[in-house]
Amino acid sequence: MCTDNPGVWEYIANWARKHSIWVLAYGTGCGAIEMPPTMTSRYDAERFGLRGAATPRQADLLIISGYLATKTLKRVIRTYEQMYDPKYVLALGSCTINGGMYWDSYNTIKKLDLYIPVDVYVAGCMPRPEAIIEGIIALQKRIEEGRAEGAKKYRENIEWYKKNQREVFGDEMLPDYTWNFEGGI
Amino acid sequence: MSTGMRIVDIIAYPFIAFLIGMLYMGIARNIIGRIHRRWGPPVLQNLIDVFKLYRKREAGSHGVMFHLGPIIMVTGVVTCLYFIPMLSDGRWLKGFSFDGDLILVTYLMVLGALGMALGVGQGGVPFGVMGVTRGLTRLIGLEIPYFIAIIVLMAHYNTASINKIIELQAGGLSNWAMFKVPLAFIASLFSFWGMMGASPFDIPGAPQEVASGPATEFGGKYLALMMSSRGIFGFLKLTLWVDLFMGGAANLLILVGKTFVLFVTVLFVTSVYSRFKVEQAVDFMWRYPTIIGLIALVIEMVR
Amino acid sequence: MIGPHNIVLIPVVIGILAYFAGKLVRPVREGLTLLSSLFVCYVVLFKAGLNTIGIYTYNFSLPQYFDGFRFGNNGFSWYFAVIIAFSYLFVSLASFPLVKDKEYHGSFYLFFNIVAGALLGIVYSRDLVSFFIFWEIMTWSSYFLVVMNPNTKGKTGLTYIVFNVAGAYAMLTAMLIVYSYAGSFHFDRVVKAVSLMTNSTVFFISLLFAIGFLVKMATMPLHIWAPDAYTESEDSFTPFFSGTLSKMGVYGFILFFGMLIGFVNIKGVYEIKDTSLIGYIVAWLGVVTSVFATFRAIVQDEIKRLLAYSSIAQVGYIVTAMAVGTALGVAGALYHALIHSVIKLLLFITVAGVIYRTGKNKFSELGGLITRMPLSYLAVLFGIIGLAGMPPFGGFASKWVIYMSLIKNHYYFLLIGMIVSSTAAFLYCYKLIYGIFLGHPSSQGLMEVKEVPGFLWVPQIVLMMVLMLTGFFPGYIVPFIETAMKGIGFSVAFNSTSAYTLSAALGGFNGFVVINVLGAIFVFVFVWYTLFFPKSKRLHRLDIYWAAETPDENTPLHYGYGIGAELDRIPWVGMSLRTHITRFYEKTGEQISGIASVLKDVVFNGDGQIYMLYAILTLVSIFLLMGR
Amino acid sequence: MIERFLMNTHYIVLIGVILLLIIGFFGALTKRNLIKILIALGIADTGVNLFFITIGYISGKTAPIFSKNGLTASQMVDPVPQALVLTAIVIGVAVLALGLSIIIRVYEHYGTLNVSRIKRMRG
Amino acid sequence: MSLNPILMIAVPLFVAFSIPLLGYIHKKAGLYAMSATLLFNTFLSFSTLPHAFEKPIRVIIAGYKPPFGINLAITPFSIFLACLISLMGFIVSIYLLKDETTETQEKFSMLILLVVMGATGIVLTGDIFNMFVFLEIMSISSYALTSIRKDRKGSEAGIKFLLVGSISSTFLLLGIAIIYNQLGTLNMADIARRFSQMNPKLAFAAVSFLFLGLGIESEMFPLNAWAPDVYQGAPAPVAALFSAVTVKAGLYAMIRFLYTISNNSSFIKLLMLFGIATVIVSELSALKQTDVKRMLGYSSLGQIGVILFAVGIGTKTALEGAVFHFVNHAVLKATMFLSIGLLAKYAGGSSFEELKGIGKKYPFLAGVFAIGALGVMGFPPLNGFMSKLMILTAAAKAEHVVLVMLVLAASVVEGFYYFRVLQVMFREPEPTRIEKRSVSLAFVIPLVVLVGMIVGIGLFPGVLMPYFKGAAMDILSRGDYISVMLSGGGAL
Repeated sequence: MCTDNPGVWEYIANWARKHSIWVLAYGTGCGAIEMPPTMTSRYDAERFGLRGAATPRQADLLIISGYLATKTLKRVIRTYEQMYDPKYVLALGSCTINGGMYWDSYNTIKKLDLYIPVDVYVAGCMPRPEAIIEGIIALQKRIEEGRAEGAKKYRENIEWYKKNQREVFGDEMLPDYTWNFEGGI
Repeated sequence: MSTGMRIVDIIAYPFIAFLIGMLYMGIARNIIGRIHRRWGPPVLQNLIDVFKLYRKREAGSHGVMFHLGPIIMVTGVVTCLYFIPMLSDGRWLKGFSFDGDLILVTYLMVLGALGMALGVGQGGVPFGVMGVTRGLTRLIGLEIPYFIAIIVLMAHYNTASINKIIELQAGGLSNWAMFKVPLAFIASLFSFWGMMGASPFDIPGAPQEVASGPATEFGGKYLALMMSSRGIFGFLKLTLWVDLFMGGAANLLILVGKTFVLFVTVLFVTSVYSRFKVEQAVDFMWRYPTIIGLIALVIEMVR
Repeated sequence: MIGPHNIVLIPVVIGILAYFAGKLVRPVREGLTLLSSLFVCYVVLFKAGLNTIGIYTYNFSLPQYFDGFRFGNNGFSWYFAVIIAFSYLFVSLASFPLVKDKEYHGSFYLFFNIVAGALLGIVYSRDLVSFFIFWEIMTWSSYFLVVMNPNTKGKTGLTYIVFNVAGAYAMLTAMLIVYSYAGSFHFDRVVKAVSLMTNSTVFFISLLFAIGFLVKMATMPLHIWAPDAYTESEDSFTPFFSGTLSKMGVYGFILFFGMLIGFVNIKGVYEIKDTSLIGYIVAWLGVVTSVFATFRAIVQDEIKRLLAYSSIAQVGYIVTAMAVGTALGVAGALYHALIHSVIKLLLFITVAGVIYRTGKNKFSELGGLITRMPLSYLAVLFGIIGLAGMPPFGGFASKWVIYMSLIKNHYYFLLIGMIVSSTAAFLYCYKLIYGIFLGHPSSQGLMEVKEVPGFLWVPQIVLMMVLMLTGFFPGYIVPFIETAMKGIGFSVAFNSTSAYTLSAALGGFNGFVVINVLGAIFVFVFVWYTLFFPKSKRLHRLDIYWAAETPDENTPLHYGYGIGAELDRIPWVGMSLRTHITRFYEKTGEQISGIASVLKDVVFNGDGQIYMLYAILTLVSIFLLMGR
Repeated sequence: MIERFLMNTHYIVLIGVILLLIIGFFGALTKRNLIKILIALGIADTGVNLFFITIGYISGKTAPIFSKNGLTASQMVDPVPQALVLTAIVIGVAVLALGLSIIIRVYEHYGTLNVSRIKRMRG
Repeated sequence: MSLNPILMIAVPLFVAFSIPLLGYIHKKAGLYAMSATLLFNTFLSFSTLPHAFEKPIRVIIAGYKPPFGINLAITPFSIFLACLISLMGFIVSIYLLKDETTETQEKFSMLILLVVMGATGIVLTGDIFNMFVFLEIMSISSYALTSIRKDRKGSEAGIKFLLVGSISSTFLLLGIAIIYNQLGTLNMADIARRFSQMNPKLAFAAVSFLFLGLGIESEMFPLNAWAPDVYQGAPAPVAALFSAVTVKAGLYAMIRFLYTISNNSSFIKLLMLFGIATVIVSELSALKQTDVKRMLGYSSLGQIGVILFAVGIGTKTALEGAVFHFVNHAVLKATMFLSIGLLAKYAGGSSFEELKGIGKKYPFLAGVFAIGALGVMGFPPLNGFMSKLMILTAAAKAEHVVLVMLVLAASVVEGFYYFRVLQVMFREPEPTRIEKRSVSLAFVIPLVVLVGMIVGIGLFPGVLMPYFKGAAMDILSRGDYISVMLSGGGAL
């Protein structure tokens, strides 16, 4: 029962991954305030199998909910690298798409995609809970079709991502033990 | 009851507990959702979660002991399960309960948690250690009312083997231990909620304070193992309480029925009360349940 | 022929020989000690015979007045002799590397051998005088071992000697009273004499004997000396100190209260809940000791002090079990005595090795040694499983017997007290293994540490085997316990049939099945997990969830040593941690020295004339008082 | 017995002995000066010697001088106590002499003879 | 029996007074003469020991048969003590050969001889006034010995000793005078025979005077205030001699007087109470001492208290224990004082500060001191244990359980302060200011012999047991003492 032969087994796995997404709600901007209504009674994202995850080790979905200062980006990258393989990123708000209203600010990130692979963008200067749930459903469809392979993408062109990150961080790079591993269990 | 059937019976033992346990947790999340006036996840949500975690492609480990931590936890829980008879007819689903007694079961319940703690230790996350310390300190509080209750039971039925206790409770509702030694049952209920991790007592794994405590550093397949062992553990405690206080179960259906009734009491407590601090939990446990238990003990000694 | 009577001399003579021979050739000391310990083990196991009730009167030119020493051996002394012999062997093995380059190398081997000889003497003596003589030799020779390493406080030694000598003299007074009734010191004559004593005398001598033995077992009001003495005694002697010396208190208590005075006689005096008043009080002392000592152990930062308090707590269980005087209780006490000395030997030897290698003895300075010292980790793991009384190993079996004895005889409140302390024991067990081996190394030096010296592996592995053996076959020890019990006249308590099971009054369990089930499941899950899942990545030490921050080399991550800090906030436990009985003893100490200095200055005030006045006054007082 | 005792010793001498003893001890206990104490002890000593002599005295008999011819044993007083007193006197003298030499030494060191101040060694 | 026991007194007397002459031949001749005579004395006493144990010997001097002439009454108890005294004297004399206090005064050896001769005289004499004379000789020479060093401490101790000593001699003389007045005789056996015929009031007065006088000599509680100062002030070998010899003579006189002569049970009971008081007071006051020699003085008083307590009990086993404790106390105290003397000499003083860490610098001497300390405390393998056990067993047999507990409590206190000293010596870091000097042989031999005796007696007490039994019988059997001394015995 090895893991990555496409066939039926993978289909079932994707079905399970679709229906149980554990969210690491990263309150990095104004979008964080939208997360509670989506999870609680009125919009109840738990119906879709969403559940808050306390640590990146347990999480599948990383929601970046707003502008990203370079300082916050370092934390986001470390968290992303600590998550395990089928991991997805949902970027809320226009600030993650093209810098939004901070398009000319000196210390915000203009395009999130340069630094970590993003699965679904939800535009809007802070999308409402319905829009977030819409984004999640889109994400679930991607997972079902098996196209939500952000982790593989990050692994394959790690140099490119690291080059972009080094441009932003300069010499204060993150330690690299979070992404390249020697063997052993 | 050929040996072949006996082997199937033994192998099926933990899986039955796993399924029912996961089912109960799913139902619990659904009911709590309904209490919050929202739909809540589907009943099989927990099973899906566990299956998803099993199919995670990556998992990190901090060393051999880290790798063995969850394994020992499952081992401890399943071993403890084997020493508690699910059905009281003595033929099916009785595990190895005839080889052990109540004190053995009490200590086996804690074995899993201690094994897990070793894994958490090597994980090196300070949150993990804090979670373990809170868990063990809470245990000091929980163990006392529970032990007083089982002392009363042992004194009342003058035996320590669970099967014999079930037999002595046969014959109708009136001579269940629940009614024979009601105060002891009430005292044990408090510690039951504590051990189930019901809300006022879910101190070790509190996500807000200690980032899910012991499970902080465990992801992927290890988390799956921990969730399934928590499911089995839930069901294990339910069957134990049913055996001790509600006269055991003749067949699986009665078992599910009785355990579900007991499980509902946990729900009421979880959804209403907010979390205790550790010292509040221990102080609470040593105050009311212990006094109730002692009263039961005195009544027992007088008789 | 070598027998119980002259086995005592072997270690003592060899100790003295080793001391002087060692001045010429240093390693002679190790060789001789090893030789003597092996020889003692051989004699104890085979030569002395299981229940040869031989009495070797040994009139070595003593004044006819004492009509001779008497030595003998029966199941009961054999049981304790085996504990002594093997711990003597293991501790001497462990001490070779640890004491090799210390400057008190010679005197260590001298006093260590003398103590071992004295213990054998105690166990084999069959009359009160030889019992007392070897008890005193044990006291003063262990005193020198306590004060041996220079960085200990002087006060420790003095507190140790005052308590133990006072306890020994309490015992001596009781022996003399018994002698004045019995006319002889031999055990058989004493047993006859005790039955004709009046109730109040029986109560008085059992009180004095109780004091003598409780001091040795460090039970609560008399335990002041124990934590400091265990912590500050020479590292390689502490296993022997806490593992075996405290068992002499157990041996004495059972021997005197079981056989000589007899529980039935004491019960006749004042009876409460069908046991003797003294027994009941001592049982409660045992429980109080174990509860207080366990909570005190949790908050310690020094490794050896934690283990010291844990020894006091564990011996507290033994005291409770045997004090109530029931057959099953005494059996439980004997079983737990064996298990406790095995565990304490294992833990203290390993800790001594760790301290020897790292040079640090505090949890806050250690951590993360599991990768460097795997065998020691395993040893401590086995040790804490035994200490906490967890099922797979022998620790559970002995605790189970003690619980069963308390339930069977309806001492429920004693049992509840014991449960509080045995549950709290999990905390200090976890702290012990976490503080040293798990978590993060507190300093860089810990990463280059080597495994404990080779000599320590032998005791560690053998003791681990013993723990597993008692786990696999809990009933294996039962026949030896029963012969021991018959040796002091107790009826048989167990009704377990085979070596696999252990069953007594209310229930029983099959250790073999427990371990097999555990093993089977473990293997199954381990195989399933290691083969059928993607290999997990080896994460870096600092690659931990740190709220998205990046911890570097010197962020303090080894939080575990703070376990127990939260106990202060728990009302009852906090109060127990704050009360100190040492204040009471310090005050009495000041009182006595106050009287002493007043007396000294008043009576001997240096003025010649006053001395003459004393003479005249005495004359006048003699005339007045005696004159009429 | 008392009559025999009183009969052959003069009443006065007995009172003298008691007086001497009282003076001696009174002096030894109250006087501060070391030399005075020694003198007082000497007085007590002579008191005892006097007592010893009076014991041996038989009224109407003379001193026991054997060399004098014509003196029979019956006329002599009991000679034994007198012999003893001789040795006692010698001892008294020896003690006195030794005491005085030690007092000189004490005076050199302490500069005073007041006994209440010679107590460096106490407690 | 070739030599007449009287030589035990005559030879030392003769040599003592010829020593100043020997001084001219060779400066050290006096010392060698002294130890030679003491050796002769030991040899003579040990040779007469077996004979005396068969039958007490009565030595007639100058032809006058008792009860008229002065004669020696050599009973088992007295000859045993004579052996002990001469042996101890000889051992201390070997020590003195090299001790520097003797270089300055050649009179030193004469005084030592006089003390030993006086003690032997007390022990052997059968005449009460003769005992008084010997007592005085011994006291005067010990006053002189105490202040031999002419330093402040010595002279202060000497003067105090002299004052209290002269009071004791006054009362002794008074007591003897009354006895002579009533019974007309000075021979002990004769007095013992007719003691009951005395006028009860005067008998009581005589007994109390003598009790007081001898009490001062045998360091009983209210009367022993002078002892600590003397033990501290006198040079160490002299202190060793006092504790081993002079106190023994005083105790012998007390026992002989109370048991054989007056046989007054109420005073024996009083002696027991005073014994207990001595033990408690001296052990307690030793607790707060800062000077080791003074502390040893108090501990010596404590041990004597135990002996008095044992004598006071009066049963046969108690007396055996007392005699055994005589021997142990003499041996132990001699070892302790000699070793502390040397340690103090090398460390420049005997207080705790000066002796810090001396154990590391002089391991042999400190080791001997430690063995002595363990012996005094009564730890089993050494000799102190057996005698203390015998005494306590006898006390328990005689229903004095409370007193037994008091003695044991006192020995706990004793354990405390001895181990405190040992810790000061062995555990403190090595003192830099003291340089290691080699210990000369004359010091080592006596210490080795004494340690040998401690361990020997400790391991094989049975060897001396018959002598203790004989001595105890002798004390108790008043009747045949009288009969032997008066009627016949080994006429010599």
